[in-house]
Amino acid sequence: MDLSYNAEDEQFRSELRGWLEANIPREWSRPGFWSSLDREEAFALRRDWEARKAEAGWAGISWPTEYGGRGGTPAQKAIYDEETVRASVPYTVNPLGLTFLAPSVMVFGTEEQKKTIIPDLLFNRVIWCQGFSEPGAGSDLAALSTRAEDQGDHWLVNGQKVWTTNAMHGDWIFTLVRTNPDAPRHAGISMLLIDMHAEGVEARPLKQMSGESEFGEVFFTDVRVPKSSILGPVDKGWEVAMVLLSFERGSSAMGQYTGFRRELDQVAALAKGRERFGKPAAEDPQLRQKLGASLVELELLKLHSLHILTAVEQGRELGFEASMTKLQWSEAHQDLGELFLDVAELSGQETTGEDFAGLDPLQHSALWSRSETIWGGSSQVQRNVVAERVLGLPR
Amino acid sequence: MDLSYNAEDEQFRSELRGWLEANIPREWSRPGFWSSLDREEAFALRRDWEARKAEAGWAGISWPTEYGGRGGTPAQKAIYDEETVRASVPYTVNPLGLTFLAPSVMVFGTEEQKKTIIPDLLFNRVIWCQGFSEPGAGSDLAALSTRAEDQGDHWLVNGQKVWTTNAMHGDWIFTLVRTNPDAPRHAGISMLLIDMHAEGVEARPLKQMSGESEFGEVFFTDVRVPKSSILGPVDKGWEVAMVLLSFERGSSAMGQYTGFRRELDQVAALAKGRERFGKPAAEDPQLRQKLGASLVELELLKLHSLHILTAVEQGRELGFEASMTKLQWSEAHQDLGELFLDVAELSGQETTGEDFAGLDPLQHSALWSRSETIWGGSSQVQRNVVAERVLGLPR
Amino acid sequence: MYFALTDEQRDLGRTVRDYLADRFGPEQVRAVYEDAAGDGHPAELWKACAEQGWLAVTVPEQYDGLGLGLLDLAVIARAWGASTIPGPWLPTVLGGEAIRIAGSPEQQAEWLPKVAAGEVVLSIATRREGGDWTAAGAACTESGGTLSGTAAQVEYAAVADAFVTATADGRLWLVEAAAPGVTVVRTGGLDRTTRLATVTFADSPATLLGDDLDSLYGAAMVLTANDLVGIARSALTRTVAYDKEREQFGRPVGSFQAIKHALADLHVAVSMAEHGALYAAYALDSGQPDAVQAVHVAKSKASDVARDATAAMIQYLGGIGYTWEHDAHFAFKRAKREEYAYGDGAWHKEKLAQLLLA
Amino acid sequence: MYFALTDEQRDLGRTVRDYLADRFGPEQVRAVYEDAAGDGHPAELWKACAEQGWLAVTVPEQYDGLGLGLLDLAVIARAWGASTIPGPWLPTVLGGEAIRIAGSPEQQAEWLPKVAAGEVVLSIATRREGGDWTAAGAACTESGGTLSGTAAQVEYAAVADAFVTATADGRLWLVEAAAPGVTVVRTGGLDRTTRLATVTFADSPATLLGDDLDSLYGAAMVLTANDLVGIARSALTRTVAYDKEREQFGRPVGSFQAIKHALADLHVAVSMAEHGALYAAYALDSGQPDAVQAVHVAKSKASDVARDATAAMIQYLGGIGYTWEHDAHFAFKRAKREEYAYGDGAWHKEKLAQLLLA
Repeated sequence: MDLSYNAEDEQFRSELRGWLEANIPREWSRPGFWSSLDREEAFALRRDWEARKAEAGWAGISWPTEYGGRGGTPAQKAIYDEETVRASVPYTVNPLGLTFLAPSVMVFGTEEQKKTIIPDLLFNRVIWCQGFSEPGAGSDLAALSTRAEDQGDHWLVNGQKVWTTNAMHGDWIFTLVRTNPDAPRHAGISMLLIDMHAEGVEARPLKQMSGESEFGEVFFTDVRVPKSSILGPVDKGWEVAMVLLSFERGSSAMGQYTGFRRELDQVAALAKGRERFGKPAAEDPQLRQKLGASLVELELLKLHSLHILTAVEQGRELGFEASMTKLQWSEAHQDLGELFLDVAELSGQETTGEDFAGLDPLQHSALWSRSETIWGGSSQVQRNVVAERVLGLPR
Repeated sequence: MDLSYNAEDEQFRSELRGWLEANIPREWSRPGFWSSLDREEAFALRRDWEARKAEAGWAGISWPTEYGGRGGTPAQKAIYDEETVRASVPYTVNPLGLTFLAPSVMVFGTEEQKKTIIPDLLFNRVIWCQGFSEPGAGSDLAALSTRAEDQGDHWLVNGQKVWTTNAMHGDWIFTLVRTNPDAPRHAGISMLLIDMHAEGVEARPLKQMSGESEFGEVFFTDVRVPKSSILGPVDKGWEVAMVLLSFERGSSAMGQYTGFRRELDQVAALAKGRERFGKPAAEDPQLRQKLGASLVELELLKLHSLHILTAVEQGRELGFEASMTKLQWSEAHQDLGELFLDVAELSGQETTGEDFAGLDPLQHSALWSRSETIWGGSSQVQRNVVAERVLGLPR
Repeated sequence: MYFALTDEQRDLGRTVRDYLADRFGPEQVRAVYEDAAGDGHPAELWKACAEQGWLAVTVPEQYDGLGLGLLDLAVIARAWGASTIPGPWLPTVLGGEAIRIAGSPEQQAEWLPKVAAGEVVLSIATRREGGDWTAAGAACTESGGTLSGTAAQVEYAAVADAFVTATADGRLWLVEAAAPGVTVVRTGGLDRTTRLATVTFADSPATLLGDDLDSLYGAAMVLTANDLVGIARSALTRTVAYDKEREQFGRPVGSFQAIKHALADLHVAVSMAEHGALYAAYALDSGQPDAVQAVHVAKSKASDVARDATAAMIQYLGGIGYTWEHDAHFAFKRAKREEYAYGDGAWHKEKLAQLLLA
Repeated sequence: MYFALTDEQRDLGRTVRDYLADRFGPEQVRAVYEDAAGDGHPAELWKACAEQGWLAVTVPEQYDGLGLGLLDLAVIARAWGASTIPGPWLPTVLGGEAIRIAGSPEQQAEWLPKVAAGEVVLSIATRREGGDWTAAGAACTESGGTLSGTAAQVEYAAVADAFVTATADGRLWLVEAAAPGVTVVRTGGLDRTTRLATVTFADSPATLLGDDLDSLYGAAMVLTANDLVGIARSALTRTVAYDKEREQFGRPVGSFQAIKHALADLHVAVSMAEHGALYAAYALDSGQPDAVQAVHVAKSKASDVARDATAAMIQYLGGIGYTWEHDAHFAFKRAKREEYAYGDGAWHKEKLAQLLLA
């Protein structure tokens, strides 16, 4: 075991840190800055920032240089995740495109697709959505019913997608559609790439219980999609999707760790500052236990990330450890949300603002964390995966 | 709601209390008395006591008078359970016979069976075992494979039973056996009554992790059982067993409550007396939380018992509430066992006696409570019952 | 000996539920919910409360009340929780209880008929932010018959006609909203089925009621516990119903054993919490020797189980339960707020430890 | 950057496991277990420990040791836990660590070669019953170079040649078992894979080692954590294996989703505990700035997960796991004892809260 990074990686870290310090507007780390902006304003700011960052060479960290990436090591990617969160860089506006689509295009894409899609992602010129879930197909993705009919020179797409991140900002969407309704469930599915500005595509915001609309719905009504706008072979979309989703597998959770750890520090600070029964809440032994427990789970998440990173660097087969990572971070984050609410107690139930709907970032996080054990494979689905694929328990 | 008992019930309570005070040897409530006896000695003492109690009319509290019972109300049965535990009366040596067999004989028995079996149970002259579980048939009782072949004038029984309470003291055993191996799983089973002193019956103690042998195994090798020694019709043993097990359903858990509540008081006293980090363990906020939590669950068990009792008195259909009762008491008792170990900490890990195997009653209880979520329908089986039979969730 | 509601109490519960189903269903709740700036005090519902006698339950008959007990109020509170009903019913009833418990005959004669008739809205303003709201840190200090201090998270303060508040010696006081020096500043709430405000008293003239803060809190804890078990039972029932129908992988979601077992455990826990919430009301009504213990048992279990049942509802409804359009979050957020109101599970368990170790 | 054992460490682990599988399997463990009156110190196993260098791991090379680190010891401790191995390996190694950390060169030269060669058995006798074993309440008081006091739950005291004990100022002392005033009274233990005793010192001559009780406890916590994760992993593996085979209702028990999910959660928790236990050893070895935090994380998680995994084993093996004849209770009871040894989960979480809130 040796947790020191090599000289090259440390060099990478120090260059990145220097660039971030020089380029991140100071006001970004001011508490409340981001929540003071309206959603559209914030989105535009984040989008521009990412383009600038890419121009300076700080994008596609682990992508091969032939695609314009930096060709960095997994360790550098982890350093990048850590440093950007630490520097209060806002989360990417293009997570689905960057994490899932780009590497999939590298594997399955035509030359044309590689040439257009990847650079646009690198410089954040096109925001991609993912169109997988449907009202009748959540955990059971293969139950999807959005149809694409072969009309000779184009596909005619009808159906509805739901839980679409960035639906209202999306330019394009990679979508699973049923191209052969007579085939068995997992066959007859294809992965289409659809221009969200095309006729017949309608995106609607989907309001969550936080009052925000992180997700949306996308409706397809007689949308004409060029035959070439498909990723991978016709009717092989399920296989493409499985490979696509596997790109999450090797990704470390260092970013989540760094972010959640900062939240824990904020909760600890709140506990010190907030009086309860005439004493600081931080002196409440029950809250102390929960603070300690949260620290345990987050530090273990960090170690798990290092373990994943090591496995990737050593070229070992990762298997289904992504399910373990997801369980660990999503459940730990949900517990952290509860802890915040316990510390804030009744006053944490108050909201602010003219419309009485203003949420503190930790309030928002506590509510949002309730969705994290559902999307991207619910905790129940992840436990099935761990039980069957890792432990080998019978189906 | 009115939790006062009526005058007749209160009269019953005061008579019982008076009789118990006059008749229970004082030394029985001395701490450590029971654990100071060897197992056989203790058993003999308990057996004699029950006979004396029956002679004084304090047996078969809720049995009809025609069978020699007192014909008491459910409330009187609950009072009886409460008062006997409170008075440190040891638990009956004949639980299976009294709770399950006696009422079943009243329903299914021949006149001859009623005339012999019930009085012997009332006066504790015959100790009954239950022969249901087998090595291959635990939660899945219907998988049993002990066979009884029809030899014209008798059944020839071969097979093995396990988890048999009182196996080493049993005189007779009511046993599920397969009388028709070609019938479907639940058909072709009969309930035989077998003399454990008969040739070919061998009982062996089964040592538990506590070092005690509360359970045993019973082996049948070419045992000849008279054709008349059957409860209910041939091949209808499954139905007989279901009715038999249902007699637990209406039984209140007042006895468990009273016993566990006393254990909790003992744990609380231990916490006050035991120093930890230079202060009484009772000042440890984590232990206080657990003490409070245990009190919550035990008091709710008591209320649940009153609820069951009310339903029985009002003649309401109980359904599958016995599964809820079992889950509540067995899980609460297991948590109480853990709480004791937490309070006692490392010193609670020490044992005493010349053979270094002597267990404190609370140590024994903590270990024993691990079996309580397994026998009599594991917690998993009970949750299935609650989910399917009470909530109506699909199988 | 019977541990159950009387037929009359069952009828009362049915009447309340029937009314709500007919006249104040999910749509009406949602209307209040969406109107965050509104007062959260639907006039029609209030009128019904008055007409049906739901504000008069524990008001003595001589003051135009029904002269019933906390157990009857508990029946209403459960129905209220089950349907996440907004409005100042609970704080008004509690205000009335304060006057009934601690007030003089004159004060009772002045206020209780108005409470019973729905002519006044009352609220409880005893909690000082960060203070020991149960006693020493109560909201106000007294000086020559006037009170000063600040109470936080006061329910429906903006529509209240008078506040019950307390001083550190455990005495209860009544301050009219229109009195000099009373300032009400609304805040929002995650749980929009209620309305919150901070109430400041500055040398405000006050009427002394008497010195039984503990009894008031006993009633508040019991009724909140009953609201919570109403929420919990309703959340469980809705989850079971949804999971029976919702199919994934070709079978109902509710046929998956991991979900079944979680729901079974919740059913046991909710049933126990129901027992506890009812018994605590009975115990206070009839002065049982274990009444204090019963209150702590009830609020502890109800707080924990409502949190767990509503969280399970969000999880086992899948994404739909997390949307604004679905009502699941009404229950989730109401349970969360009430978990902390009048002491959370940990607080009550500590109190129980004190009793056990005494 | 790599977070993994080295090939050499993996080889070490394999060697230990192979040896145990061949020469000290379940039968040998059971023999010790059944012989409650015996000393629990199998000669052949001890000889192997000496021959294989398992007692010499952290002993510096100049004292005939291997000069390796805590992480290498952790590899052995995990194997020890996995097979619930009896004998005084751990207390002897810890005694050696006390001398290595706090002793003078002369003391090291005198004792460490004997530790490495298996010529002495040492034990840690720092815990006063009910006292604050971490410091102020340590077992002994000193007077003119002699120690007096009583240490509870001392492992393998009856076969120890010398004890490491502590005074309230945090200084560590060495007392030979044969010294005047030393009394060893054996007690039994629920966990028969170790042996316990109460050790009393009465004006017993002692040698001062130095003042690093905290470092000794750091090593003790880390090695106990590794023993615990060994237990936990082994319990989980055995449960999974049994539930794959055991059929009820015509299908393997392990195909029931409620059990699958419980085992999946345990797999995640055990894996995390493994990370934590290894990292803590590395952090102490290499003096990482978060080493103290790492130790508390490791022992907290390991304590909790070993308790949960062994309890799950009892439950999911069904009745068989509750019998004396099955080995499941060896692991269950060892996990329970070690949960409390050197601080349980709650104790370590409180320490972590102190760090977080500092």
